Amino acid sequence: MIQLLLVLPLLVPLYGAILCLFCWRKLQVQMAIGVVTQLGLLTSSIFLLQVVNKQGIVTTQVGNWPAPFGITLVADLFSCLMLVVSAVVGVSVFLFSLRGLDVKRMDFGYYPLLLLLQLGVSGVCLTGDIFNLFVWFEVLLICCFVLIALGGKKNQLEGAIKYVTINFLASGFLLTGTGIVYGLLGSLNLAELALLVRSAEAHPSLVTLAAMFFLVALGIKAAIFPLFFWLPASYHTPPIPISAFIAGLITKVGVYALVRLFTLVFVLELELMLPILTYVAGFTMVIGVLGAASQVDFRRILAFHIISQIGYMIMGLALYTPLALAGCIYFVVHNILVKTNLFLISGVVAHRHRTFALRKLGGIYLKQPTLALLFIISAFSLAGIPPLSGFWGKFMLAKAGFETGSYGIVATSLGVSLLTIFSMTKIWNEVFWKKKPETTEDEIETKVEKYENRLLHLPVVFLVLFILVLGLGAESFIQFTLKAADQLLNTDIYINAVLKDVK
Amino acid sequence: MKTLILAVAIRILLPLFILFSLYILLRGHNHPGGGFIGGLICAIGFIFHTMAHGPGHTIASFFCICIYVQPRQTGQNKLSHLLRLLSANVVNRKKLKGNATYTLKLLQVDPLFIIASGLFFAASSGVAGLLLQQPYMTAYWADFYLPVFGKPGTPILFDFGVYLLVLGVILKITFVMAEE
Amino acid sequence: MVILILAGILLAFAAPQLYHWLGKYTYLPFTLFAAAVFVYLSTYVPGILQGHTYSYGYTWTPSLNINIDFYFDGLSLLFSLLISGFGVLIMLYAGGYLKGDPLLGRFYLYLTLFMVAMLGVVLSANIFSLFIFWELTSVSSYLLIGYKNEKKEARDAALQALLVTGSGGLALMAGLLLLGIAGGSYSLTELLTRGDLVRASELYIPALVLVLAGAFTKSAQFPFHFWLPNAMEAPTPVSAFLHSATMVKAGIYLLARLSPVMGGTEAWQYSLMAAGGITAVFGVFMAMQHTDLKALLAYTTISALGLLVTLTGIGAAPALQAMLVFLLAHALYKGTLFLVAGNVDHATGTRDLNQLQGLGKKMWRTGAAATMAALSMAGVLPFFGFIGKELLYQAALEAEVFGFLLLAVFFITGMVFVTVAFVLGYGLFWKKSENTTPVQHHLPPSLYLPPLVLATAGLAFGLLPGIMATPLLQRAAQAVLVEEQSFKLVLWHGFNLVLGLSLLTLVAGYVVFLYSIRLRSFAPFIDKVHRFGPNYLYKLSIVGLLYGATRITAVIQNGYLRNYILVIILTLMTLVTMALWNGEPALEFGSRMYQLRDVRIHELILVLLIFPALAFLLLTGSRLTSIAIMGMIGYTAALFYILFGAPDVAATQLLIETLTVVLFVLILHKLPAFRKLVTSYQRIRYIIVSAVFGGMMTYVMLLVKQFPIKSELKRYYGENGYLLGKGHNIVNVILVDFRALDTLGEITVLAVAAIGIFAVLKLQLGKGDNS
Amino acid sequence: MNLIIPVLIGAFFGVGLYLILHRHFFKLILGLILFGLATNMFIFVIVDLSRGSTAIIKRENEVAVEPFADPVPQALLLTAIVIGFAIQAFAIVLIKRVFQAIGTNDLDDLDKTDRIDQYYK
Repeated sequence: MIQLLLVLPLLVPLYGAILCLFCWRKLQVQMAIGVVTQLGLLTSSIFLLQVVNKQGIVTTQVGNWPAPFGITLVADLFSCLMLVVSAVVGVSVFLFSLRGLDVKRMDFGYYPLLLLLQLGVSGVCLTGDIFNLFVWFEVLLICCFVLIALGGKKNQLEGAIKYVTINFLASGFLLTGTGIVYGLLGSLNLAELALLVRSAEAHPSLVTLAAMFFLVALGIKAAIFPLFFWLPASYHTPPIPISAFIAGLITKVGVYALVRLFTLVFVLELELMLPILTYVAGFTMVIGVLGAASQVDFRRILAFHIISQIGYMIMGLALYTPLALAGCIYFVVHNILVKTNLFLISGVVAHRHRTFALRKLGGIYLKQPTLALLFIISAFSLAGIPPLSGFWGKFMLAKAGFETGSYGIVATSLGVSLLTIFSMTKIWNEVFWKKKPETTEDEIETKVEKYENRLLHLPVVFLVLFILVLGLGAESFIQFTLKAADQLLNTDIYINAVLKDVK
Repeated sequence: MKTLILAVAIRILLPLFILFSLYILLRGHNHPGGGFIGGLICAIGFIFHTMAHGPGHTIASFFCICIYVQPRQTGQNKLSHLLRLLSANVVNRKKLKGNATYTLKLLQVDPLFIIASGLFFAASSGVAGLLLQQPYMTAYWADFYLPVFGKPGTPILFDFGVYLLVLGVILKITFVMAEE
Repeated sequence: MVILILAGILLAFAAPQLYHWLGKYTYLPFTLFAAAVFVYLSTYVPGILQGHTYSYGYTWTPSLNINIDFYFDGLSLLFSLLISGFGVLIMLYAGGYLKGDPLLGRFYLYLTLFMVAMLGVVLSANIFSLFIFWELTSVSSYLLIGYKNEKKEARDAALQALLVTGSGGLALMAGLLLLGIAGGSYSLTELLTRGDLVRASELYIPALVLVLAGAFTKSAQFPFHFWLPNAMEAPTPVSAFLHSATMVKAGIYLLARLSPVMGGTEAWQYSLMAAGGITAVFGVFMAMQHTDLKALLAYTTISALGLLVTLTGIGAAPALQAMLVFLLAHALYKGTLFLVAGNVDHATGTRDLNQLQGLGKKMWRTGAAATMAALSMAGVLPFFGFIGKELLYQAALEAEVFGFLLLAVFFITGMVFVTVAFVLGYGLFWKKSENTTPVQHHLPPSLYLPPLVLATAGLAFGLLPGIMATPLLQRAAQAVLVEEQSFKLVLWHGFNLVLGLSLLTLVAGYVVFLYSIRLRSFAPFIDKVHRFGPNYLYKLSIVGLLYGATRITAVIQNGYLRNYILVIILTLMTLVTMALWNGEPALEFGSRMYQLRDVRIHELILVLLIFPALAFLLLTGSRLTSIAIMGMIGYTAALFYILFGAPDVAATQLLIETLTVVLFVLILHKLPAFRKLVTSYQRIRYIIVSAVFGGMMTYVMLLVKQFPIKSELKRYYGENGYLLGKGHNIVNVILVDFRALDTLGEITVLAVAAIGIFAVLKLQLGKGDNS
Repeated sequence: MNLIIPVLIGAFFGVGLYLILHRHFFKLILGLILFGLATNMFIFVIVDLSRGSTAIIKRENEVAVEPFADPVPQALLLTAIVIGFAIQAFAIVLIKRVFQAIGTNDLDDLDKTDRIDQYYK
């Protein structure tokens, strides 16, 4: 049963994609397959989450080879949460793209690519093997490459070049890091590596050396300072469903991998790593939010904001207490939902007004009050206004920071959250409150377009519901994250769960 | 590069390429080789063919299936129509030549389908384990040897999937590039 | 209580729909709701008066110790009654004031949300549920100030208010966190008993500073006051409700609430007295300069808030009593005056004092309310304001420190209050003048009743202080001081020093009033000075922030891929250096020299071939040559793989290299010839970086190779490759069996690449095809 | 060899990086390929190299007899090579498309997506 549940998050999108490939020319069928797949993925991840919540960490040895020799799939609470959230985001992006994407792009494999991207995400979250992690990252990345370039418009291609080059280097470093780890420790299984690293024979400085390669490689993927350049260059170029999905999810997968590796394997010389991470977190926050403040394009503001929010997650990792890690996990989940939603909202706006430029937009407050409400909930949630979801993450991090006496980073994080409010209200001001400039032509809305617009609201409402639940009913979720953080820090649980057959 | 020599040579060489690639695929479990290399070799054969004859010709001669179709008659439901077509094409194919009620139709096999089936075989080779309450991709081997083929087992199926996929991928890329 | 709050939130979000249904009667459900809250809260009065306190707990987020707990004592009840009572009147008033406005539904949404949040602030027994409601008041205030959303001034003022109170809110959050750590609890009831513990903690001073920052921004203390006058962009009911009677007093409430916990130290006293004193004097000074009715009221409000903070800072019993009495009195008369200003604005279309005169005939009801409120403000005998002022002076006279200074502050503010009272209560309505301002329309009862009610309340409290005010205020003071209080408010204290001071204030105020026009001529000068005040600094910092952000971003995100890569590589090199710096196992090159001899001749030839190839690759200008060299390097790599026992890898490398070359040749004719794009300076820089990077990778490799690998994997695969994996070629067995999942991922990547190449080449959307 | 090959791979890394840092599209691709090759060889070389012996169990044996080459890096390497190839192929095509669409071969001309828009134009 568990063996099935653990591979379902991989098999469901994989088979969905295969079926979509078989039905290459029939878009309607692809859509139907997509819907079924997304719902299947969501259900199976929720089941898995329940099982893990009840039984603790579960594992399956792919190919039935005992632990360090085959590839192990491991699900703990953190990875399950990631799976569930990515499935939720997948459902909503999928709903959005049914009406929010041009047919030409769909004709060229949008749906199978989306599903394979989800396969990559599931793979990264579930794998318990360091090389397999690399492989799934590549699956996820090449899907991103193609999706970003899909359509071949000028700025898409420009963005894609930077994205591809920098991420190619990142993959190279990831591979190099894996090589060093294997060369030093002679194993690839994360649990066994965790054991070996803690043994007396490991050389701390060499393990840290490998950790640095992973820090840079995964840092590029997670868009931390000073490695984030590809993100603002590319995330705002593809059509909205694509940028919403990638922007919402992919950087956080990088954060996931960082958290996983730096709590499980690279735990030596923490007195060197944690200050580095703290500085990285601080700079990431500040530079990201400043970048967002400087932009005057709906999507670009959101894109730069991703970086700043990544800073908070790294801060959670850098503080390295259960509460801080719980805050980090909470932040990851919250941010995936909120960010995707904000991107989708920008898509709804642009669907009607055909632009993302702040100066050309306006007057939505009066014309589309529902959208305004949906936006302000998400925006204030991102800015961490209580009791919306962003607040809890911020609160947990700040509390953890004070408890460990890291006043500087807490002050930075609070200051950054003020600037977040500033740039979110900038969007609110310009897009919603401001009168629409008369220079731009008024959009003519046919009945069909009105209907389409309604449909586009659906996924946004869906995500806002999650955001509200996450904020108002924070308790059960915070318990989850605390438990997940506990699992992360008590590596013995993980090691025993994976290597139980060996001993 | 449409030279006569290559054009003639490739007509003879292509079957050899395909056979050789299958051989590489099957020996892969015991000797250097395997699905990936086999698929590449097979694809290289087709690449030569494309270079010699152009992608249109390659597609027409290897990636098209001729089927006989017949418009659906009134009162005939979809399934029985399909079954009828199937039987016409598979069982009675030879007799249909010149039959006026059937028309010939070319069905192009996009390399994407090869890719998809390759992925399908590779992914499905592991499902057997799941069905038998074992972890995904648990290997199952037959108890007997086949000549040439060796011992059949799910890993061979997996390798076959890889073979197909690589073939499809290279073909797809080649055709697209050649059409440019 | 939680039901009421939830009902309020539901009602708030139903507001737009209700407006849709009810039209101009929309005010009804909201007024009724506020009244219901008021009545509900009133039921607690008898119990509280007998000295009971009530607390209700609802668990919400116990893992973080954040719960929705309510605590009813004198202080919270006083505030909550004030809020809900005002709420009734404002809800009624807004219905008339904004009649026919298309956004009225949303207005009620925000207003109700605000009222609920405000009740939450004063009733919370958990400092973080207090904080959550506190932030909600900021947000709803933001939305209310920006109510006229198409006006730029309104939007800017809203943003300013949000940023100032928001930053205060963040400081408060940090402060409360520290307080929670110092006191070991988030529960207010527990913290109230742990004042000594908190004050002794080393976190006390930072916590104090942060909490004060929160309270001061909210209560518009100097130098954070500037948002409040700008916030007058909001519709008048909002100004009356939020920005004079309730929200700005949240800061005062917080200070009063925490005074048993954090108060009593010198830091507390001095900072409060200083901030409050400066604000009080500054406020009245600025008030004198303005002729806009609402600005005038806003600055006097700031001044009054300053007085309240000062009184809280003094901390002695008489001062706190005075604080509570003055707070109530101020709320009553300032609320009235704001509503009066709104009525004047509504009826005449202007708020400029210079254009307004002789309104008394047409708007006598409003005028009557204004006069009563003005009398209270001036502190004239039968009104409640008089008692407030008496107590104020009393508190100053009994203060332990700075008594004289305080007296001066109180006197100056009192004097200007009298002047303003004259301006509003007399000048506007009853002063004889030739040309009266035309009144465009008559006011409906919903507009004149609320100010009348408030003004009358001010009179009633003044006339019957013992019945109306004393008991509750007594309990409230008890809550602040944590000891039994018995004070009695009486209207008449007899002839004493305080009365003399009161009279003197009145006279002085009248004199100032007579010369007020002349005093106002200072305004341009003051304006000039004030232009460089905090408001200017705020604008400067916003502009500076935007400018700085743009500059920094333009430098960091400069669009040049090579710079990005350079930064990434340098980061990696720095990090690796940090990891290896002083690290224990360093490279022992000397002892491994013998390995140099371990080279076979054909290997050496291969190596020696590659170096010139690399050099040639760098130097060549021909594309075809470079492709050929690339191919050659690839094939050499394949040879290496064969030499070191990896035939599968070699075959794959060989085939892939071939394919790459083919691919290259296919696209080669599409790309133009090389151009020299890099300057020689850049070239040198790149060469250095590349050489160091290459060297670093070599070093890393040698360092790692220094330790023999102890791989269990190799042994296991060697033993079981055939027995369990049924294959002689271990590599293949690993690929299709041991680690088949990797291969599955790998072929997925291939498939996606094929789709990608297909899509990129075939799908070329033009400008017109937008999503 | 254990000393010389790392130097060689270091050279690959260095030259690859140097080519990537150039602004020309073509050199960028060359650099990427070389960089990929370097990382691949890195994995292969990081363990002990063994001459002449492969990771194939001899017909007559049931288990592999030392010395045999470590099969793990080889398997990893195969996966990495294929993945690298897929990405390189995509990159090559992408760069060709960029050149077609934008008409430049200078990477410095591609700074439009990073440029901050002016609010008022």
